[in-house]
Order: sequence, then C-alpha cells, then structure tokens
Amino acid sequence: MTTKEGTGLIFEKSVKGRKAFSLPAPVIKGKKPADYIPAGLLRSSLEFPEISELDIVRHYTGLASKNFSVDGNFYPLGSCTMKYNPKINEQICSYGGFRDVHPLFPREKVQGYMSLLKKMEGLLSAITGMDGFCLHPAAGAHGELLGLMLIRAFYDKRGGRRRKIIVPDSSHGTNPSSAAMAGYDIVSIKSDRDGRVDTGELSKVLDDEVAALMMTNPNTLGLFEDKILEIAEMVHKKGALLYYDGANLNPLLGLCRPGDMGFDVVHLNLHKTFSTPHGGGGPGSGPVGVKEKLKPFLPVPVIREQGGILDFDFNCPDSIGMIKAFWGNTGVILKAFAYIMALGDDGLKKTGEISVLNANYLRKKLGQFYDIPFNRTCMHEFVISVKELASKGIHAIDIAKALIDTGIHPPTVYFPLIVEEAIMVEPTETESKTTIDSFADNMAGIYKKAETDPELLKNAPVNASVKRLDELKAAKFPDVKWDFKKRNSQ
Amino acid sequence: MTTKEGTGLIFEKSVKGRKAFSLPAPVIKGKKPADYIPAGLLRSSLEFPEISELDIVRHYTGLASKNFSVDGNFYPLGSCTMKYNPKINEQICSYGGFRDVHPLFPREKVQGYMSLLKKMEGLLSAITGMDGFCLHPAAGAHGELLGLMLIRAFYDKRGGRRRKIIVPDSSHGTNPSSAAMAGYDIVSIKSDRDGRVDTGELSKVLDDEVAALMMTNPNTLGLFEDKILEIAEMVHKKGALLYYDGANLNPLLGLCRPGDMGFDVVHLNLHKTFSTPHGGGGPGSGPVGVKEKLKPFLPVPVIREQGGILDFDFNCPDSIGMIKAFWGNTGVILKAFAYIMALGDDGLKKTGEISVLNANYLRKKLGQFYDIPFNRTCMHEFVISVKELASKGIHAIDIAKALIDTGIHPPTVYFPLIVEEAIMVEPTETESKTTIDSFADNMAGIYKKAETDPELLKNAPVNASVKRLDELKAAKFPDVKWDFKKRNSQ
Amino acid sequence: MDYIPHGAEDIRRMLEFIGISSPDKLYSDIPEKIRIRGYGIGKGVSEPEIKNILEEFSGSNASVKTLKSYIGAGAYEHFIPAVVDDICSKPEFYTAYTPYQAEASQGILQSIYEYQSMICELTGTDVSNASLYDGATAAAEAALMSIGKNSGGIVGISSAVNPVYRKVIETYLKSSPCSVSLVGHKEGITDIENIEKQVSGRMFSFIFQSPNFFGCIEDVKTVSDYVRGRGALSITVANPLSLGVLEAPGRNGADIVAGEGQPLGIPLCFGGPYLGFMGVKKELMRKLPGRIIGRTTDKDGKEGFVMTLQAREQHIRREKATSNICSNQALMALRAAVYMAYMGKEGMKEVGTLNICNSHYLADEIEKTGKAALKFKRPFFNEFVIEFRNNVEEVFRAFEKEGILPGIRLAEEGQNSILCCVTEAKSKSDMDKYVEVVKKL
Amino acid sequence: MDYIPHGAEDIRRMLEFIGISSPDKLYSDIPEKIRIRGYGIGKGVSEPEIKNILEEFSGSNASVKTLKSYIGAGAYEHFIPAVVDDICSKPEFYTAYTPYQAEASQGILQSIYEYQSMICELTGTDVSNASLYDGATAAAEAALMSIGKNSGGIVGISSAVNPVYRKVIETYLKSSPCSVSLVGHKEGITDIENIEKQVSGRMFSFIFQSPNFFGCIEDVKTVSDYVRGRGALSITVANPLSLGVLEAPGRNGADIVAGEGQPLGIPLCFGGPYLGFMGVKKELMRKLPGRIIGRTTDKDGKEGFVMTLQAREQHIRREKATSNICSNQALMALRAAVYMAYMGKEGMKEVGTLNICNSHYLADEIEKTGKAALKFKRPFFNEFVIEFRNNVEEVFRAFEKEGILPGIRLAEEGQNSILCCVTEAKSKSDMDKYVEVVKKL
Ligand SMILES: Cc1ncc(COP(=O)(O)O)c(C=O)c1O
Ligand SMILES: Cc1ncc(COP(=O)(O)O)c(C=O)c1O
Repeated sequence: MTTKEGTGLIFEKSVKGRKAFSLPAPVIKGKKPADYIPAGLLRSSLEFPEISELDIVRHYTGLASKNFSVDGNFYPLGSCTMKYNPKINEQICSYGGFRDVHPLFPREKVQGYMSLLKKMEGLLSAITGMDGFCLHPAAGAHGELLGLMLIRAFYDKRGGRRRKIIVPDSSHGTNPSSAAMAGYDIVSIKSDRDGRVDTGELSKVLDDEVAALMMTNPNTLGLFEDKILEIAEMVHKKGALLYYDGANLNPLLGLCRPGDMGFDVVHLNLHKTFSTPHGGGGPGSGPVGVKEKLKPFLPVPVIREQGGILDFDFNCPDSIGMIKAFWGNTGVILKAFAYIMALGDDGLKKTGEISVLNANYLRKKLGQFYDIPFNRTCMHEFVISVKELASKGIHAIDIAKALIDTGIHPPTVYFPLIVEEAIMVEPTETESKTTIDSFADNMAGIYKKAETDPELLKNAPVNASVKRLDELKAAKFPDVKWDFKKRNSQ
Repeated sequence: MTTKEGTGLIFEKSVKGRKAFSLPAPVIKGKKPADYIPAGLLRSSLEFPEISELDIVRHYTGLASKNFSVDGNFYPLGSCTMKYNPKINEQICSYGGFRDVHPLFPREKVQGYMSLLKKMEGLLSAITGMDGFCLHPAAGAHGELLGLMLIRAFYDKRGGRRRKIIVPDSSHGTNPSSAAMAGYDIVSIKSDRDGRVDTGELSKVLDDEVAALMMTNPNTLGLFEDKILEIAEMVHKKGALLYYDGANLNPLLGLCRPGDMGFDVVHLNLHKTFSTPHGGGGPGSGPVGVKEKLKPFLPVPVIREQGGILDFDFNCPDSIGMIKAFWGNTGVILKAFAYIMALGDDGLKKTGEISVLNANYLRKKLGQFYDIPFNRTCMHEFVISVKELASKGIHAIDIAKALIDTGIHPPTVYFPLIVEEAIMVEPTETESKTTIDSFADNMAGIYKKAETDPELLKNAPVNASVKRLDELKAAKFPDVKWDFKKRNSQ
Repeated sequence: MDYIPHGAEDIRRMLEFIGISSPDKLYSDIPEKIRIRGYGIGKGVSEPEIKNILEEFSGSNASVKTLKSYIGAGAYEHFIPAVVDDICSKPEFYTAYTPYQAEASQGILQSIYEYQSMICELTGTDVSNASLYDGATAAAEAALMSIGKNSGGIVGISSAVNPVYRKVIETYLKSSPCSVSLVGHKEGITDIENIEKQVSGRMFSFIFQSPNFFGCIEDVKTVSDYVRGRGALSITVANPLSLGVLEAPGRNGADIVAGEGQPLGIPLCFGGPYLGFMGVKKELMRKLPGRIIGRTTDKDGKEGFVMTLQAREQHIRREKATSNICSNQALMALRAAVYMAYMGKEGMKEVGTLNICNSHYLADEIEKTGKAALKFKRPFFNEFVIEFRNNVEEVFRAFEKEGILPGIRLAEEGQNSILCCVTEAKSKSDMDKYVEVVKKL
Repeated sequence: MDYIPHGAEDIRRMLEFIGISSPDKLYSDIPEKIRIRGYGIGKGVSEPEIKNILEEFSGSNASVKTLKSYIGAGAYEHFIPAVVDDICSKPEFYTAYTPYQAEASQGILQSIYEYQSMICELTGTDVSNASLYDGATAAAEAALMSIGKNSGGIVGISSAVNPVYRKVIETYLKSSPCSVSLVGHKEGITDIENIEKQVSGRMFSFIFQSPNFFGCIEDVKTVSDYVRGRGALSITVANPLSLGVLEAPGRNGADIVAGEGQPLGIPLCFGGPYLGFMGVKKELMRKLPGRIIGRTTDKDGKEGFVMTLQAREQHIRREKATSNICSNQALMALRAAVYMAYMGKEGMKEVGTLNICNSHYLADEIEKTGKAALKFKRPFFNEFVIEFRNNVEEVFRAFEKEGILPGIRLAEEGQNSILCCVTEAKSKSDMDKYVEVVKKL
C-alpha cells in the first residue's frame, strides 16, 4: 500500500531530539573525543536527520512501494538480462561463514572461501572456453577496463604498442568508454545490412595499429555474429586480439563458447547471465577470462596452492597490478557460484535454450504490430523500431511510459544507437508464456492507442507515483542534494 | 507497485506442467510409494496448483502490496497494541541455534533454550508481581482458557466446585467465551457511569458460586479501574479469585503490577505488550502467571533444575495436564525475551509512560471534534462514539473506511459493546507526534466530510485495491474454498 | 534502549497541549499504594549487546545442523524452500494483524482463502478454518465440536494417537460433561474390535491418527465406516505432508481432519509456533472454531475477500461462540500456503515419495544388520518403531559418539524400542552412517 | 535444477506459434563447428543439496563471530543495525536495476538522492555521485578526474595511503599520460616538505588519506592549502565513519573526498561488495564519474527524481565519457543511506566517539604493559600501529592460542609492528583479554 509516509525526503521528517540508534556505553564513562584528539581536528557540526527507527522503516517501506522490480513486475529490459534472482542464493549469502569474514583473515582460516573462488574460476573457464579467470572486477565495465589493460600489457611485453581498438557502432557505450580509459583511440565501424559486423568495413580499418576488436555476441540487436570464425581469423592474422563482451552470454549457455569462437579475452556479467540481483544499479561482478598467452598479466593476487593450502600469490612479475581492493565482489560471486552449481550442465543448457525460445516467441508476437528492423531468428533479445509512429508524435519513450501504466517495466529504449526509436526487448528464460502473452497484449493495445489516441500515450504514465518527469529541468538546474542550511534557517 | 500479477487466485495462474519445487533424487532410483504401500492407501488425485517459482514470488509480492501493516501504515487498532516490531528481534529468531532445534532434543543439548525460558518465567513474574508462570499458551484466549482451568482445578482440589464466572459487560469476547469453554456459567455485570466495574452491581452477583471475576485493567475503555483494591477485597472475601486479562498491560509497564492489585491469575499477550508481531492474525503467545496457591496446578512440563541441568518435569500430581503440544510458541517468546532484556527497567517504564502520553494527547486532539463518552484521563487508549452522526447516515464503519483512503489502518470499531458506534483508538508509544498529528488532522477532515458530504464517506474506500466489500453476501452464500473440480471441467 | 520516537521537545509540546506538567500527572487514577519503582530486572542494553546475549543462548543449543537427528514424534525436520522464508518475512504480512478491515487487508485475506482451499483439497473436506494453535489443540477443538454442550457422553481415542495429543484432548475435555475412552491399538493400528469392546455408551466421536504415532498408516475407511455407523463423528489426525501420496481421509469417510501443519514449511523452533489445521464436512461448517475467510464482491462487482461466518465467533457470540479462539497462527498458515503452492501438484507427490523411500531404505538396512527389527509390520510413511537387541541405553551412547540422535525412546512399546523418523532431509550417506552404528552394536 | 517456468505443453505451443519443431531450429546461425555438448561440470543439484554444499564451504571459514579480530586496514567490523539488513533485503530494492525509467523507480531514485545529500554533508562537499565500485577505485577515479586527458604530469600520493589503494591508482594511471610520485610520510603523517622535495614538475593532484593507513589523523587543512597553492587538486581519502567526529575534509580545503563506504553498514563479506563514495566541489560536477540523481518535477509540478547530467556518461558520450562506469554499487549505497539515517546526527557522533574511546583504551592498556609501544605518537581514530618488544611471530602465536587475531603485520614500519584496529564492536572484556595476552608475552 502506498502510504503518505513514503512521501517527502527523510530530511523533511527529521525532528530535533528524535533518534533511532542504539549503541553500548563507552568503556570508560564520560570520555569524549576531545580527551584524545586536538580540537582543531574535530568536527564543528553535522546536519544529519533525526528520526525514529519506526519512521525509518516506514520511510523506506514507502519508497519500496514506488519501485518496479523483478519480484513485482515483468522487466524485459534489453541487454540487462533481468532474470529471476533465486531466493536460495540470497539466503546462502547471509551465512555467517560468508558474511562475517574479513578479507585479511589468515588464509588458513578461510579455506572455504579460497576453494570456492578457485572452483569458480574453473567453472567460468569451462563455460567460456578460456584458460584462466580473474574474479576481481566489480562490474562489466570494470571487466572491460581490465581486459583492455591486459591487452595493453600483452603488447607492451611483446614490444610494439598498438593504439587502436575497434568497436562496432552497435556496441554498448561502456566498450568505447573503457577503451578510452585504457588509453586507446577508438575506431567505430558500421554494421552491415544484416545488423552484424561488416567484414568489408572491418578489413578496411584493420591495420597494425589495432590492438583488438571488441565484440558482443550475440550483438546488441540480439543477432548471433554468424561470421565470427572468419572475423576471428581476420583479426588474428593482423596480430590483433579479439575481445568478448559477455553481457549477452545467456542464450549461448550450454551451446557454444567464446573461447571456441576465437576470443582471447572475455568478460562476463554475473549479475546478468548468472542471476545475481542488479540491486537497483549494482553491485555487479564482471570476471575476466583469458587465453593462456594473457594469463601472466592478470591482476594480483592470484589464487594458488602453496604449502598445502590455497593462498593468494602477489608475486607475479608480469601482472598489471591491482584493479580493486581485495578480491572482487565476493558476495556476488557466491550467488553466481551457487547458481551454476545448482543448474549444472543440464540446467545451463536449458537456460540458454529457453531464453532464445522466449525471445523468438515474443518477437513473432510483437512483429504482428511493430516494425522489427532486423527481423530474423534472434537469440535472447530483439529490437523494435517505432520510427513509423513519429508521424503521430509518438516516440519510443511514449511507448515506454505507457507500459508503466500496465505494471510492466519498460524495455530498454534508444539503444542500440543504430536503430532509430529503438525498443530493445529481452524476456529472459525465467518468464512464463502467460507473462509474455500478457506483455504482448499490452504492447498491442498500446500500438492501437498510438494510432487512435496518441495524446493518451503522451500523458503516460498516470498510474505511477509521479507523472512524467521533467528531465531537461533536472539537467539545466541541477538539484543534486538537500540543502541542510536552508532547512535550518527555516 | 501494485501489479497485475497480484490479482487472481493462485489456482487461476496454474498451468499444467509448470513447477517450482526442487528436490533431491530418491536414494534408490525408480522406487515408488506403491513399492512399499498397498495401493488402497495411496492417493488417487491431488489438484494442487502448478506454478513456477518466479510466479509464486510475484503472486505474493502482489498480495503484500494490498495489505496495510505496521511497517507501512499507522495502525491504531484499539485493544491490539499494534506497536513497532523491532527488526533485531526478527533477526535473532532466525539464528540456527533457535530455529533448527527439535523440541524433543535431549535436554542437555538445549540448555540455551531451557535457561532462556526459565529466565523468561522470572522476568514475567517480576513484571506482573506473580509467583510463577507458564509459557505454554499460544495466544491470549488460550491463556484465558488455561487460567480458568487452573481456577477450576484449584476449587476441585479444595473441594467445593464453583460454577460461575463474572465478566464486566465491557469485557473482550474471549473472556466469556473462554469461561464457557472451561465449563463455567457466565454472569455479566453492567459498568457504572464512569465506565468501570460497578461495585454495587458486583456485590449483588458475588455469591458462593462465583469462582472468579475476570477483569481487564485498564479496561477496554482505556480507563484504570481505580477501585481495584476494593474490588479485590470484595472478591477475595467471598472466597473467589481475581483474573487479570493482561491484553492492556502496556500502559502499566514500570508503574504497577496486577499481582500487587490482588489478581490471582494473569495472562499476558506477548504479541501486544512485548512487541512481537501479530503476523496477520498470529502467532501470538499468552503466558499465564499465578500466585503461589495456584502453582501446583500449572500445566506440565514445568522447567526445573534436575541433576545439574534444567529439565522438564512432567511429574506434577496436581497439574491440570497439557494444553498444547510441547512448550509454547517458543519463537514468539524469544522475541519478547529479547525485547524485555533490551528495554530493562528504564525502557519498560518509559514505554508505559509514553503509551499513556500519546493516548491522552490524541484524545485531547480528537475530542475537539468527536464525542468521547468517557472523556477523562485515559491510559493507553480511549473510545469515541459517533452515534451523533447517525442522523447523517454515517456510522463507525464509514469513518473506518474513509480512513483507509488516507493510508491509515482504521481503529477498532463496534467494541467495546457498551459504547454505541464505538471507535477505539490506541496509538501506542512507538508512534511519533508527527504521525499522531497527521492522524488527528485526517480524522478532523473526515468529521467535516461527514457533516458536509456524507455520501463521500459511504462510498469509501476508493483508494484501496477493492471498494467496499459485501460482507452480507459472503455470509449468506459462503464461498470458502476454490472449486478445483469446476476448474478442471472448464 | 527503547522504541520511543519522541525527542524532549516533542514531549514538552504534547504535555503543554494536554495541559499538564509531567507524564505522571496522568496517573491520578492509580493508587499510590501499588505504584512501584522498577522491577529490579536491571537496566536495558543496546541493540549490539542484546544481539550478543541472544547469540550466546543460541550457541548453547544443538540444532539439526550440528547433529544428525532422526527424531520426529510430532515435529519434523523438512526441507524449507527459501521462497517460503522470503515471502513470509515480508513486513506487509508479518506486521499486520487479523484482517478486521477487509479493504485494507486483501493480501492476507486472499492468502488465507488459498490456504483454506488447499487444506480442503489435501484433506478431502469441504471447509477449513484460517488456523488453530497447533495439532494437539486442533484435535482437542475437533473433539469439542463433536460433543453436545450439556449432555454427557464419550470421545474415543486410539492409543496409537500421539500421547501428547491425547493429554491435551483430555485436559480440554475435563471442563466438559464428556469423558475420554482410550482404545488400545492392535499391533500398531486401531482395531475396530477394540472400539467395540472398550467404548460403551454414547460415543460422540472417535479420534485416531494416520500415519499414527508409531508411523503406521491406518485404514481410515474401515475405521470411519465403523465409527459413523455408530452415529459418531470420525476424526482423523493427519500429517499433511503424507497426504501428497496417501489418500485424503475426507474421501475415506472422516468427518473432521485435523492436525499439525508444521511439516508444511514451518521451522522446528523448539516446538512452536506451529500450525493447527482443520478441515470438515459441509454439515459441520457452522460449528467450526476460529476464523473463516470467504470470497465476495465489492461495490463494483469486483472480487474480494472478507472474514465470514463471524456469527460463530467470540467477539459476536461471546459465551455462546463455537470456540474462544481470536489470535491464531495466520503467519504459519501463510507459510503452509506458500509451501503448498511451491510444491504444487507434483512436488507434494514427490516429497511424499522421498519420505517413504528414505524411511523404508533405512528401516530395511537396519533390519538387514540383524541387530534390530521393526516392531510393527505395517505400511508406514516416514516413522517407524525399531526394537534393538542391545540395551537401549547402550544404543543411545553408541549413536551419541557419532553425533547422531537415533530417535526417541518408546518405553511403553518394549524395553529397547525407538521411534525413528526419516524425511527427505536425510541423504543416503547420512543413513548409511546410521546403519554403520547399528552394525557395530 | 533450473528456473524455467514452462511445462512441456507451454513449449509445444510456443514452438508451434513460431512455426518450428524444436528449439534447436533457432540455432541455424551458429556454426556447427563450435557447438558443444555440455561443459563437463556435472549435473545440476536440487535446492536442498545446493544449500548443504554451500553450508559446507561456509563452515570452513572463520568469522568475526568465531574469532576476535582486530584486523582493519581497509575493511572494518562494525555493528550493523538490523534495520539496515531488513530494508535492503526488500526485493523492491534489490531486484530492480538502474533507474532508467524514472517514473517506475522513484524509490531507488529518492534513496540515492538522500544518500548523495548525506555524503555531501558528511564530507563537506557539494556534489556526490550515486556510487563507485569501492574505496580504491574511487580514489583512482578521483586521480583520473584531476588529470588532463592528453598532457603529461604527476599525481602525488602520500606513502601513508593504504598500499592497496596506491597499487590500484597506479594501475589505473598506467593507461594515462601521467605518472605517480610517492611522497614519504614523516612519523606517520604526510609532510609538506616531502611533497616539495619529492614531487617536481606539474602536479595535477595530491592524494592523501585521513585517518591514514596507520590510523593517524592528517592535518587536512595544511596539506590542502599547500596542494591547492601549487595549483593542484587536494584529494582526501576518508573513512566516512570517522567523519561523525572529525572535521569534514571538504571544509578544510579538499576538492575531492573519496573513500570506502563499507564502514557504513556493509558486511565484511571477504572484501566485497563494498561501496566507493565520492564528493566534490561544485566546480568539478561535470567531471564526476558515474551516476548522479537530481530532483525535478513532474507534469503536475509534483516533486520527483531522475538520473541527471547523463551527458557525462558512457551510454551517451561513449569514448568521451568521464568514466566507463555503468553498473555501480547502488544497493550498497542504500545500505549506507539507511545506516546514516539510522545513526542520524547524534548517532554518527556517538559511534565515532566509541571508536576513538575504545581504540585509545586498548592502546593505553597495551602501552601500560611495557611490552609494546605505539609506533607513531599522533592522534588516531580507530587504528594504530603498535610495535612489540617480542618477535612478531611469537606474538601472533600467543594470540592465536586465545582465538584472537591481533591485527595485521606491517613489516615496512618496523620488524615487529602490527596495525591494530578497534571499533565499537569490541567490549571492554574483549580488550582486556587482548591486554592479558600482551602481558604474558
Ligand atoms: C552489452 C553490454 N556491455 C557491457 C555492459 C556493462 O556492464 P556493467 O553495467 O556491469 O558495467 C552492459 C550493461 O549494461 C551491456 O549491456
Ligand atoms: C482485551 C483483550 N483480551 C483478550 C484478547 C485475546 O487475545 P488473543 O487474540 O491473543 O487470543 C484480546 C485480543 O484481541 C483483547 O484485546
């Protein structure tokens, strides 16, 4: 139930003298910070809210009720693989022997964790066909950055630094951005008429300065890059490497492996393919896998058996160094590990298979009304274009907002950039036919509305906690924090 | 977000072949029940729903969003003490050493539990001024039944069975009902003009056949029975006993004790006074405390030190026997124990004090608009009457339904029975002035609406997941279960 | 600590509004004589401290994770799906109360309606209530339902009913004009001839359990037919988890099916909170104790749910109510509802199958050792009585060494008998360890 | 097992609709050559089994519940209020994703706006982002913000900065035209003279930490004044929990305050997921990496929240973005937000006070034994370096016997030095046990 309590900022609910916290008494009565620390270093004031425990609970209960989520809503957010997050994995993560362990505990006291992480490296290697894995990266983009650093180190070691990274124009924004962060120049290539990497274009830009081609396969249109073996050969021939953005691995589970396609570096998104929750924007986990020749460059520490126990080895002369404090988002990795072990060979294969079946079923359904520019057998997702509705003044964003009113989270819009008025739909394998059918019905209804009563869509949403928000205003007059001073002077 | 998924019965979402469950393979492959059990004993069919794990999660997420709760809403349900349920207590209850313990484990393996329960008996005795406690009863009414059984056993043992129990007309329905279940005849006495036990009336009915007078103090009008010592003397003089319905103990915490008032038997509602959640209707816990003379009759088993450990003693010749399998709603008791230990003397006193302050503050506020028949300093709750609004066609139920539209759970209505068109308000000590003020404002607004636009109230609620429900139809044409057969033939 | 929200300024302003100087001015009704100065239970402590204190208590208990337990006898170790814990820890459910205001409580109401429907289907009955305290009190309430309020008579109970249930029923009936007659079992199950022999006079009802206390599956139909033939109600106490594979008692003639819902996703928790369930034939609907949820429509004709048939209840009927029950075990009913939906049609069958197969595997393997034998040669579900050749004390010592709790002692059924329970929570290797211990006796 | 909802009939109907006979007909794009037959990782297992397997892994780890740990060094054992766990386990929060669709995500958006506000207030800065991966990468992002994309130059780092952070910053900067200069500390804190001496050329920024790696509180003002005087940005890595009592670096001249948010209610969890936070001066707003949430209004003028200033970000700016960050640590930011609200104005002060008082109590008591001494005589918050007379191996052995982890070894700062951390999670009796061990050395 949406409650009044859920409205208003927590700062507006603050009342002098109220408190929620409960802490033990100090060891020595009456001691104050000033007894130990020079006054000049101590804080003059802190304007935090003052609020009771119940009021905090009500505040966030109210906020929660204003949020769509996988547990409450179909969430076909393309490229994000918003699949069901199994409850058992949340439970596992709360075990004391996982949750309350300091990362710097003596290794012999954390062999449970060490062997789990080691096993996880092996599982991911098996699933991707790579030779080694690093679990440190905190997200996909972090994995990309690491992957590109590895590529850099590889060329540095060999001699002959290369300065370019090729990305298809359909690639995810993090790809060029990570490459830039890793110090590379970006070369973008156009997709071909089928929506795939254009080998002609590729050969034009593939020169000795190219360090790597970054690809997503299936690509962001949901299409499998069927010339992948040819592309791999082209790239390798030029002495360049092939990078795999694993955000879209889901449909290939149990079917084929990037390692076998010729990829040299791979990152995975455990928060997509392996069902760990996205947490309202994170945390994620973006492990990186490499072929043998890149293994020496992996970040430290590396898990190795030493003296009868599994230990962290920091002594790797060719390593690029560290990319994160400690050893990765362990709590996330844990859940993905449980997921993989639970599914096993059979469950993973079925997962991939049904993600493709669901997407194609839905593609056929939506294709009855909507234009699907690259309309052929897809993998786990597909992209609609609503540019034909522009004449009615209806854009992808309007369709999205209208969906909110049906209790469905909108698909990704305006991505990939190569499709005008793009709506990118990924149902995932955890959604039932019933849910998919009902989504298709809603989309059909919206389509009809777009033709007959476009104003209605322009006004959507009307059932959410707010109506359409003014993003321009937000960017023009940034209000990005509460003004505590103003409040005090009121 | 209320979702479409939350609508419809789980049976309507069932689709052949879907499943959520996940179980290990049998020990010996291929074995079936029929290999061990005669066919005649085996089940022919079971029409349970077939539904996926995600769909179950969505189903209940949808249902949850249609429910008011303390975490989401102010819930001033009189007589029920809907106070905040501390999260720490929920956490504690999930510890493996509490949750995963079989009640028949050898005693020496469960000394943590045994000593906790023993300590809890002591704490409750201290809080009520009684000499002994039994933690077995599962709720207040169960405690009442036990209390009355003890009284019966007491007279049986002494010789001279008595057959009557006196209850005030303001008493809770469970009081007469429990007394009847315990085999007694019920004598109801009218309250006096102050809303309290009328000592004149009492003396008229107090004869040698009376086993006990059951009282709630403060009574259900929220008034302290100020003649309690006189009443106790009257009752005891007649050789009868005094029973304390502890559902309203909250305001007296730290202030005074039923034992000191002269009560011989007491039951408490841990799910009220001691903050354990009400769970949508339960579980509760209704421990019973007695004075020395009644101790021999307490149910078995009794916790006692035997051979260096705390053990259960089943060998109590005068005991009335068992009233529940095992030893009470331990999981509930646990939370109340943590609450009492955390609050201690100081916290409990403050709890009582503020529950009274909040009620009187709110009483004064609502008294500006509403008629409060017994309008004097109250304890933790008070009762409004809206009988004057009857001329506009507005009844207590209409006020209640209008409150739903403000996001507040309605107070108790039509109880106690001695107030016409009663609305019984109990804010509890965990609600802030802000929340109470906003409730008072809403109540004022509704009052004005009752005068100016009564139709509006008759139509309430309009913001809930359903409009006003037809209770008469429900009782006249009882539809109390899904018809699985009908579904199958559809 | 405490959970009071007010700052000093809040309190000042509230007192001012009331027109008094301090909160104790509100206590004028309370005789000075009985006022106290604290309970002497000590000062409160902070959240971190209370956590430490309770962790210590918890740490002094063994659990089914630290010991391998084969103890059943009314409370069972079963796999609890994570989904059950997750859903039932939603505050929208657990911090609500009885759905007195239907429009603000559709979540709980619908969940209970669904619970009732599944209990009816599982037990083969027409009406179920929204829950009772536990299996034993549910059986006692069933007994109370069957008797007249004023006329004497007898409630028969099989001696194969859980002895704790028998005790609770006896306690409840002590306040009634009726008495209890115990009917001895015959080789582990109820025997009609014994009812005939041992119950004379007006019998209101006969209570038996299936699978019974010894684990044996009763012939519900034969017993019910006989009992109903005598004009009495047939009351079956059933293990709901067994009903995924065993025939519904209601379909075999039981008038009332009651029992303990704990096996349906409820933690052991040292004995409670559990769940009393009860399903009855249509004719008994208006005699049912406790809450009942019904389906109806709102003003606009939209489907919705309400508490119904309240005229039976204490808040309306007072001393004439069918029962005094008010707070019940709704959250546990929700657990059971989620569990049943999760298991579904096939899962209920499968989990029942695992219980049967596992328990029979262990029983067979024990017998093979030649060191012990099944006491009753009857079909059983997940419990059985095993009689050891060795002295039972010695048996327990041997198991203790291996961290195994082999079952509970059943002195009445033979010197060296143990009631042993095996559910789907035991693996083959667990059971093989059990057998190893037996072999070495 | 798997999480596929379809029954066989569902699949049949879907295939039929698509017009194919089996799912593998959808794979025509995939070269036969690369198709595999399973990974060889074995068959899946059921939920109860996976639970057992993971319980076993968990059981092979020590935890701060089974050992008394005085280890800090970048991750801290603190009291986590139950409310934090409760709220952050609401599926409405944790099963959502980045709030791309604002109207369907007001809960998350508002919570982050509140988080940003509190981070700004705590650090004394004007703008905060919605989170970064962890403290080390936040420091590295701060360094990247400070440098020009194309021109070379230097980022100075104090050697009193956590060595792991230094390593991560170095790795990040390797891809840039800039290099890192390490500035040696002087008796535990940063020394301006050393910056002058050890950093020559164009300095873009100087990074130091307070309380620093040795626990010592830096003189943020003096360092910042000097650094800014040289035309560089002052970047302070701070422990947010210390800022309840210590002055906000932003008020003492820091341009960027970044760090590890783990102390704000985030479990240790063997090193992650944690929370990188960052607050900056207004002038740097458009250079901030990561997401920023802003307040705006809807069509009806009602207040609401959106992601804003997205023109800095990768999905719009691609290679020209301020950073590549996409998924971040939003749920951890929520934990921090709830923690900060729970502690509030007074609680932040009180928990800071407890850390100071506890750590000084232990330090004093250790020194009193005469067996060890503080390495640096500086004000500290909850960590300090202690140098033992005895050989450090022997010291560790003595503690191990008592189930105590006394801290981590700090070889670079003296043969027998230990970095010891004491938070509010330690009681007096815990610390007295520590001292007992020292006494007996
Ligand atoms: C195709 C693709 N690549 C990379 C990423 C980046 O992953 P992350 O958000 O975990 O940094 C995403 C995620 O949105 C993606 O969809
Ligand atoms: C005054 C009073 N007495 C007794 C009871 C019965 O308690 P329970 O619901 O726990 O059986 C109640 C609860 O509603 C009550 O308010």
